[in-house]
Formats: sequence, C-alpha cells, structure tokens
Amino acid sequence: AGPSYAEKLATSGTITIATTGNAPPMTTVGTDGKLTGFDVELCRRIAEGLELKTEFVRVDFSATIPGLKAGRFDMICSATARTPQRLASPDLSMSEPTIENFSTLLVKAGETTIATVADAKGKTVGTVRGGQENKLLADIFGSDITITTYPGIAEEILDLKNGRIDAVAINYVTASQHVKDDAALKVLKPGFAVDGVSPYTHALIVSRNQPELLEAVNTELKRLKDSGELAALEKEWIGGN
Amino acid sequence: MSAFMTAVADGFPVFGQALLNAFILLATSCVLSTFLGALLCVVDICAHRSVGLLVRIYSWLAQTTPPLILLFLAFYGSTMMGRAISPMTAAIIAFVFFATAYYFEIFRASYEGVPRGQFEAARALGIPPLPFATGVVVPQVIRIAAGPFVGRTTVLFKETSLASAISVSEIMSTASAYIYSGASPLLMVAIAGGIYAVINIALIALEKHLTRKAAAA
Amino acid sequence: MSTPEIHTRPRPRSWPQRPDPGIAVELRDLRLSYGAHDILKGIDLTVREGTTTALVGPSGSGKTTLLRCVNYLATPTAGEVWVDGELVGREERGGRLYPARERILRGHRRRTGMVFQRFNLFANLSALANVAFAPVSAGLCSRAEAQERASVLLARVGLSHRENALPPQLSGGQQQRVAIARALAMQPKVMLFDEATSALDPELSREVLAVMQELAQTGMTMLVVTHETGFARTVADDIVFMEAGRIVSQGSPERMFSDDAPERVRRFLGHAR
Amino acid sequence: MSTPEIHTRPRPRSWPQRPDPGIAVELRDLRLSYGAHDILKGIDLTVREGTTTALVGPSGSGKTTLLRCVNYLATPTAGEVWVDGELVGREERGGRLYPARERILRGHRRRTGMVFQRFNLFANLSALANVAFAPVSAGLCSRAEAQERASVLLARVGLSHRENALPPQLSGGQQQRVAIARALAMQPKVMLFDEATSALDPELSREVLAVMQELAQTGMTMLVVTHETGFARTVADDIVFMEAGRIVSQGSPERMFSDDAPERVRRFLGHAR
Amino acid sequence: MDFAFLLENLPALLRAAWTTAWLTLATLVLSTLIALPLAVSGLRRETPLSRGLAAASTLMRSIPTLVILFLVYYGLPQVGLVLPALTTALVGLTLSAVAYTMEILRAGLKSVDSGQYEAAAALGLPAWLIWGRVIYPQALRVIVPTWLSNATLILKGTSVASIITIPELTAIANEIVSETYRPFEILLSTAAIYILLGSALALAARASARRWSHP
Ligand SMILES: Nc1ncnc2c1ncn2[C@@H]1O[C@H](COP(=O)(O)OP(=O)(O)OP(=O)(O)O)[C@@H](O)[C@H]1O
Ligand SMILES: Nc1ncnc2c1ncn2[C@@H]1O[C@H](COP(=O)(O)OP(=O)(O)OP(=O)(O)O)[C@@H](O)[C@H]1O
Ligand SMILES: [Mg+2]
Ligand SMILES: [Mg+2]
Repeated sequence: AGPSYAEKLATSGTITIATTGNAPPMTTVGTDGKLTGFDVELCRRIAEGLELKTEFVRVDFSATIPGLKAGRFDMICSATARTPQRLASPDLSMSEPTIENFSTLLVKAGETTIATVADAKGKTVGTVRGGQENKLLADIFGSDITITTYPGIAEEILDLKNGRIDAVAINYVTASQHVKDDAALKVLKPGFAVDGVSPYTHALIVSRNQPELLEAVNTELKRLKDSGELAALEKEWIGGN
Repeated sequence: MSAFMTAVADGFPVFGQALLNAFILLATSCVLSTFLGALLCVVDICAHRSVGLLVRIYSWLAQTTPPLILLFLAFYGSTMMGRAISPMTAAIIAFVFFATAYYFEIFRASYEGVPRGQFEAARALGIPPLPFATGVVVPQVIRIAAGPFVGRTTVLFKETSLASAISVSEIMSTASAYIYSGASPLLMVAIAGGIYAVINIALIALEKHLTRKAAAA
Repeated sequence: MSTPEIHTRPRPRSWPQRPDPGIAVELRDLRLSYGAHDILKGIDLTVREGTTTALVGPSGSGKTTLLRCVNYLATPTAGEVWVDGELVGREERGGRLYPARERILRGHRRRTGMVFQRFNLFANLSALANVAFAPVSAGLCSRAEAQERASVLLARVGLSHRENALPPQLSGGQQQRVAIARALAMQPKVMLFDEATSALDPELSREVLAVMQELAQTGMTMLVVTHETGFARTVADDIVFMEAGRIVSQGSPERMFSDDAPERVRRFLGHAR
Repeated sequence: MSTPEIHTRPRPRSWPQRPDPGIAVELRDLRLSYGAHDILKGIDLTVREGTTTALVGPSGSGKTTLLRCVNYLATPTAGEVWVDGELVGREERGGRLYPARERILRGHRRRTGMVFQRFNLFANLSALANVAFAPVSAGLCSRAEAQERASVLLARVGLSHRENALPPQLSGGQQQRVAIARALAMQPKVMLFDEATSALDPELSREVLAVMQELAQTGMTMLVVTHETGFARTVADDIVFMEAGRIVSQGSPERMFSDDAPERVRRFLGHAR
Repeated sequence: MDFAFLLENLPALLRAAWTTAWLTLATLVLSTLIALPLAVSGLRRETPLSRGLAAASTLMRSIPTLVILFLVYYGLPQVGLVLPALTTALVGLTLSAVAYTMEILRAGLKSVDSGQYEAAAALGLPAWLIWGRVIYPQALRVIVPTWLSNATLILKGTSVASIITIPELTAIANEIVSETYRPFEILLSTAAIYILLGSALALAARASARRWSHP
C-alpha cells in the first residue's frame, strides 16, 4: 500500500485519480484530449476543498482496482455504482452517494414494440460487460431474454442501429447523454425498479486502508451537497431530471 | 463530414501525442529487446545445455503469457515492491519482457541458417571466436533475420495498443476516446487502423528495399 | 623419394616422444570413436617435409575424419598427432600433459591449412577479404599488410582480376582457388586437402589441380584426400589406401599402380577410369 | 551404328512435322533465354532409338539446360522437342497448337526418365517407396503391383537387400541406383542422365556406370551428360560437344577421340584425366 | 490468494477458456488449411496470383486484427451485410492468421532442396502430390517451431474477439473483475490458463509433426 492520505498531503500535495474516460457524461475525454465529465469535475471540486492538486490517469476499468490496491491511485471516479457486492469488497471503500441513477432501456426512436422496460421480454438486449444490467436482466426475465454483452457503450449503440439487438440496457444518465446527441435514439422512463439494484446511486472509490481519505472525501461531499454546488454540477453535466 | 474535419483538426495534436507514445514504446522496447534477444542467443549458443533450457523456458513463458498480465505485473508489481515507476516505463519493461523472447527465437533460427561449413573453415584457420562472430557470422545472421525481424516488429507495433490498459495513451485508446466523446466509431477505428497499416507497410517496404540492396551489393 | 612401410612402432610410452626432424606430420596409433562406432582404428602415418601424400579409399573409410584429426577439428579418442615437431591438441602444464585449451589449439591449427570439398568460403566477404581475414583477426599482421599479401596470393592462384567478387559470383573452380589462397595466408607448414576437386567439372578441376601441383613443386608438405587417381599417380610421393578405419596399404605411386599392389588396391585404383 | 551430322534442316514450317520413325528424340532449333541471357542458341539434335548419346562440354555451356528442355522442366523460348514421335510441351486444340496444360505435360514427362547429379531421392520415403511412389500416384497400377515391380527394379540395380532403407542410410552409389530404378519404374522411352556419377567416389561411380552400361545394352535410348570420358568413349554411340549454348561438334567416339577431332574438342577431352 | 473466491469463479473462467480454446483451434486449423495451398503459389515462379497474395498478406499483417473485426462486425451492417458474431470472429481471426501462416509455410517450403521438386516433376507427378507428399513432409521440421510460436500469438490474439461480443477468456476475466473488484486472483489464474493452453498446443503440435513427417 502507498503512503497514507496524511503523508500524501504532507509530501506531494497531489491526489491521483483513475478514470476510464469512456462513460459520458460522467467521465469522458474532450477533443483536446483532456479528461472531463461530471465525476471528473466533482473530483476537482473535492480536491480543491481538500487543498490538493489533482492528477487524472486514464486507464482500463480492469486496471483501476489493482492500481488502487498498489497505491498507484488514491481514488477512482468512473461512474461506479454503489452495489452491495462492491460495498462488501475487502479492498476498497465507497464514498457516500454522489448522484442517483437507474437502469433502463435505450431503443431506436421509431421503436414501437418496446414501450416500457417490461416489453424487453423475448427480445435481444445489449449490455456492457461487467455492468450491473447483466444480472438485472437475468434476474427479471430469466431465460425469456437474449443478452449480448459488449465491451463498451459505443459498440452496443452501433449494433442497436445495425439491428442486431432490439434494445440496450443502460443507466439513465448515460442514455440521456446519447439521446441528446443522437435523434435516432430514445430512452425509456421509468426504468427498472428492483429493490437494492435500480434505482441506485453512484459513488467514488478509495482504498480500504485509507480511512482518513474516505472521511475527508465524505466531508467534502457533504459540504458540496449542502452548498448546492453538487446540484449545480449535476445540472451542468446531466440535466434537470 | 465537416464536423469530422474539425474533429480531425482538433484531434491532430492528441493523435500526434498518441503516435509519439506508441513510437517511443515501440522504439525503446524494440532496441532493448533486440539487444537482450541477441544476448540470450549468444548465451544459448555458448553456455551449457542447462542454461539453454532455462532460456527456452523463459522464452515459452514470455510468449504464452498474455501481454496484459505482464503490463499489470510491471505496473503494479513495481509499486508493491516499493518503487513506483511511470506507466511508460512499466509498459517498456513488459514489452521488453516478451519481445526479447520473440527476437531471441528469430536470431536463434537465423544463426542455425548460417552454413556450417564456414564454422569448420574458421576453426581450421585458427580464427578466434570474436572476430569470426563479428566479421562473418553476425553479418550473415542479420541478412537472414531481417525479414522475420521486421515481421515481428510490426506485431509489436500493433501490440502497443495494449499499453492503454495502464494509462499510456496510444493510437487505439485515443480513437476510443474520440468515440466516447461522440465521433463516429467506424470512422475512428478506420483511422486508427489506417495509421497502423501505413506505418507497418512502410516498415515492411523498407526491409524489402534494404534486403534487395544488400543482395545487389 | 621415400617409400615408408606400415609402421609397427612400440606403443607410445607415457611421455610422448618428438618425431625425427624432417617429419612434418606423424600420427601414432590414432583412434576415434563416435559412441560405440569406431571410425579410426589405430592409424600410424608419417609424412616427410616437402612431400605429398595422397589418401585414397572407398567412401566412409575415414579419410575425412583422419584429416580432421590432424588439425584437431575432430578430437581423437586416443593416440598422438605431431605436426612440425609439436604435439597437437595437448599442452604441458607443470610437467603433465593436458588437453589443449582453445587458445593453444588455435595456434596448433594455424600450422595446417585445410581446403574443403565444398569450399566453405565466408559468404559475406569478398575474395580478398576471405584471404585477408584470418591473419588480421589472429593478430598476425596489420590489415594493410594482410591485404597486400592476400593480393599476392590471389595472383598466385590466378585470380587477381576477381579480388572484389563475392563467393556466389565466382565459379566453383575460382571459389576453390580462393579457399586455397585463404589457407596459404596463414603460412601453414602442412596443407590438407579434402576432395578439393570433386565438386568441380573436369576443366575447373584441372585449374585447381594445377594450383595444387604447383604448390607441391614449391616444396609444400601436403596431405591430399582425392579420387583423382591421375593426380595421385603423377603428383603424390606416397599413396595411402584406407578402408574401414585402417590403413590397409601404403606405397609409392609406382608400386600402388603396379601389379605388385595388393588385390584390394588394384581393384580400387585399377578399374578407375 | 549411326554417325549423325550437325543438322542443317530447313526452318520448321508453320505446322511441325513428325520426325521419321526410329528417331527417339529430336530437337529442332531449340532456344532458351533467361531475360536477356541466351542459354541455348539454336540446338538441332537427333537421337536414334536404342542408342546412347553423350553430351560433354565445359561448365555453363548449357548441357543441363538442354536436358531439362527435353522433358520441359525448362520451357524453351523457341524450337521443337520431339520425344518418341510426340511434340513435347504442345497440345493441339481445334487445329491449332497451344502450350500444353499441366495434365498433358505430365503425360509427356512420363516418356522420359531423368537421373540427377545429386540423386534427389525423396528424403522422406524408403528406397522401395521412392521407386513405387510415382506409378501409384500417377494411377498406372495398384500399390501392390507397383511395389512388386519396384522390388524387381531394385533387384536389377543390385539393391534387393536395401529396400527399406531411407536415403540418408544409403551410400551415394546406392542412392543413385535407386534414382535410376525410380525413373525406370515409369517405363520411359528415353533416359536422361545429368552427371549421374560426378558426386561419387571412383568405386561407387563404377557401380552406377555399370548399371548405365547394362541399360544401354538392353536397348534403352539414353541421353547422358557426363564428365566420364571413359564412359563416353566405350558406351556412347555419339558424342556431342557443347560450348556456350551451341553444339560445336558431334561425332562417333572413334572420331571425337581421334586426332581428326576439332582442336577445341581435343583440348577438352584430351587433357581430361 | 483467496481460494474460496477463486473456486467460486473458476467455472465461469473455465467455460470462457473453453471458448478461447476452440476459437484458437478453429482459427489455427482453418488458417493452416487455407494457407497450405496458398503458400505454394509463387514459390517456383512469380505469377499475378502470387503477387496479389503477397500484397494482401502484407496488408493483413499490417492492420491490427481488432480493426478488421470491428469494421467487419459493426461496419458491414451499414451496407446491409449482417454477419453473426461467431462467423465474424472466425473470418477475421482466420484472415489475419492466414497471412502469417502463409509466410511461415513459405519459409519452410523454401528450405527443402529444389531438386526434390524437379525429380518429382520429371516423373510426371501432379503438383498437389509433389507438394503434399514430398515437399511438405520434409518442410515440417522447419515449419513446426515457427508455426508454434505463431500459434501462441493467435491464442493470445483471440482475446480481441471480445469486442464483437464473443465471451472468451479475457472478456470474462475482465467482467468478473469489474463485478467483484478482485483482480489479482482472476488475472493470475487467467494467465495460468493461457500458459496451460499454450503448452497443450505445443505438445499437440510436436506430436502431430512427428506423426506426419514420417508417413
Ligand atoms: N559426427 C559423426 N558422428 C557419427 N559418425 C560419423 C560422424 N562423422 C563421420 N561419421 C562416420 O564415420 C565414418 C567415416 O567418415 P568419413 O567422412 O571420414 O569417411 P570418408 O572416407 O571421408 O568418406 P567419403 O569418401 O564419403 O568422404 C562414416 O561411416 C561416417 O558415417
Ligand atoms: N534459372 C536460371 N536463371 C538464369 N540463368 C540460368 C538459370 N539456370 C541456368 N542458368 C545459366 O545458364 C547457363 C547454362 O547452365 P547449365 O546448368 O545448363 O550448364 P551446364 O552445361 O549444365 O554446366 P555444368 O557442367 O556446370 O552443370 C549458365 O551460365 C547458368 O548460369
Ligand atoms: Mg570424406
Ligand atoms: Mg549441369
């Protein structure tokens, strides 16, 4: 494990944050090559409050946890859901919730047979590998649904348009972002309602053995929430709903 | 289309950086691995059989272990041993680890391709090993190895795309960044593929040209 | 001209004894086995300075192996090899004999020049560089000197005009002549030829045989494995007939080509062309 | 025994004309170039059935190339090749001549058997399998029949005891005899030999020459490239001397080895061993 | 190492390993079968076909397989050609493997003395027999080691099939990692599985080479 939060503060004054940059609007890469997005900007605010400089590192999702464990990164912000399984992990701690979100379906704008999420029954639906929608769909529909797993959102949306799948199971925030950019898509609302799974909240992740950092981040989050800054950020990046 | 053109114009410096990273990774690991591969080859030829066996086991492990795992091991392993190295350094270490095995195999096979009669002749003339190696064997090994060497180097270049896993931004990950910020996925992947193709074809053509020139000389 | 007999000298005693002066090569009870396979089964042979000995015999009889033992390209299982008054492949340290280390062995090997059937020229070097390479890398002389000497040697084998040609650009006969010049560049005491002409057509072969004959006439000591009975007859001072790892018969060309020769030799040489 | 002259027949007319019966091989104005390099510069040659023609000449004169044209392993640039009354390498379709397709060419090639200097036995097959392989794969007979015939042929070249040996386990002379049996297995009309003995020592070479001589005596038509002047003299009916892609001189052994022979031929043959 | 955790996820990994294994095997078999005749083209003399093949091979070796798979799978539907993922994976992986395999086979075939071909041609044997029964068996000695080394590249290379939804080993490993956030056990056992698969491949290749080179 790397140096503790306190040591970090004392020595470099920089907090290193890992993100994937592939989940707009939460984390994304601008055309200038810089990382940005709701999660990223939120982290900047938190670091400001903690009087730390930030250094963002763009990595594959599978690389984030080993990096955290090895002390490469102090924090992960990558649109991660606060799931019970992750909360139980021995390696990491999740912060207090940042924003709310829920799983739903993204379909083509002209889609008529899927009007609500329940209509996914019997259809072919795309999910992202490792996302929570996988299990969600399996739990609700059992064998009455065909699930195709993609490496990323861009691929499943391409295939939705290609006609290989009928819908994409996806979180609402990300889906809205795509709908905003692309008139050929629409997102279903309300989404899935499954206790403890959807709706859910997002959170930031720090290592288990940095309790002071977790504490500090949570305090900052509370401050941002109370001052309305969080809501403003949310409005800027995610929109009013 | 014009949106695309702006995207390309905006993206040029970013792709430039990615290309530079890929090049640095390729060039450094290629140079180091060539050196180490040649060294291993010498060890394998000169040293005792049991050492040769070790070399072979290393070579086999380095070639079958997925590069991603090696990247992780180098990147996070170094931190755990209390010495954090930069992502680029870690990538270079991982690449050198498996590319050395690639090149070793090529050099070894090329060495076998040098006609044996010349070794006898050198011994019969009482030529010391070092001048014989540098003056006769190495030039011929280079000539035999040139083709396979460049072939494997193009593979190595394509594998640089894996380095993004440990935050070295390169061509493929830059393309996917654009995709996630709204560019057409097909277009961006095609552009990335185009970059790889152009550079690799240039490498292969260069090798063909040099070989032909050497043959004519 | 000498007509040596098959030697029946006493077993070598514990300390090897230098041959008489005037003996260029002496092999004593030379044996070589690969595993359980005996290739040379006790060879005794003496070659006087300035003479040419032709080694003939059927394929697989061990002629090449014998030649390779003379310069220790093959390591004998037992026996002694003397070249120019020195025991090849052994070195004395503290009053005892040990197998020679590579560095010493290289020195021994330089006393013999070897010419192979398949030329074995260094493929990446020009004719001149092939000849100059060994003396320079053995540190015998400077590069300039070596090249000058190489030039002279190439002229001697009639190849002044091809100094800069690479081996593939030379005919077989030319390649073999370069190989001879290359061996001569080390100023060996003895030249060993292993079927130096059998990869060549009669005309090219004659080119090379002429060079060899000239060498013999200038007093070079030569040990020649050959199928060219004509050459053996006219140039050699002795003919040694080998079969199955033994010297079966030995004598002057006059005797070996006469009706006095043993039946087996006559059968081998007599029918020959 | 015939003593053909150098042919000065009229240029072939538009439709090639079959040679007279009794002619096994006829080459008419045969030319071959590699790029700007002319290798064969107009060869006219007739070989009568049952005779042996020896092809001699310096290295690079085009002997091998000529032989390879007879079975179209090399494709002539111009001219005609007739073997056993058939125009090799051409086929007639709708009253016109075209280059023969592979299938037709294979049929033509089976009329000639070729024996190479370096034996070229199939390294992965036993002696028997080498001989039986082609007839079976060409569908000429069943495997059992082919093996039986192969056995007979191996006996004819004196190798009954080595049927199951792989090529590396055979001596050079044995390999070459297997190669001859392999060519005979296709029952060719003409046998082509390309320096079939020059990779062998005198004794092994004699084994092979004996087989060839026997073949000549049984009436096989043979075209033999050789450096063995002894063989050419005693076995051949005609000797053809080539130089620089042309037939320079041609005649019976008596004439070619006499003082009547052209100066160049005497120089080449006379000096030879 | 948490063995209980590993054990829990092992079945999923092994299922994925099975996919990887047969994808590798199918790619190897298909690409080798296709490359066998193609490698022969142009070896004895250059033809338009051989020049075309050489150009295609250079191109295929220059472009990452990932790009080929991506463009075929996600791009072709835009012009109306919708291929199933498995077909695409096999076609894409095979195409790029053919290019490499072809080069390897050619090098091996070139190492066989050309006299062997001539002798067979002089006997009037058809080309396929000459290549199949005479030249290839002798070339195996040279081909097998490089073929094997390339096979390990193909084994590792099948991981790109995940981008077109094939649930192979690397993809499933990543999936388990992102669900459980426990990378070490999973990634190390994944590496072990790859090494085992590679070794199995080596053993099989050696055994079959021994068998085929002595018919
Ligand atoms: N490295 C080796 N291992 C085992 N056996 C060998 C080795 N080298 C040679 N032999 C065997 O030693 C015997 C003698 O070989 P050698 O080459 O000396 O014969 P040769 O008289 O030169 O024959 P040729 O006229 O065919 O050149 C042969 O039976 C050969 O098979
Ligand atoms: N494939 C080829 N391409 C170019 N030139 C060739 C080719 N094959 C042969 N030649 C040239 O053709 C000429 C005649 O060669 P060929 O082998 O027929 O001579 P040869 O009389 O058989 O000589 P040797 O006695 O050395 O076997 C030589 O100059 C040779 O370099
Ligand atoms: Mg020999
Ligand atoms: Mg020839």
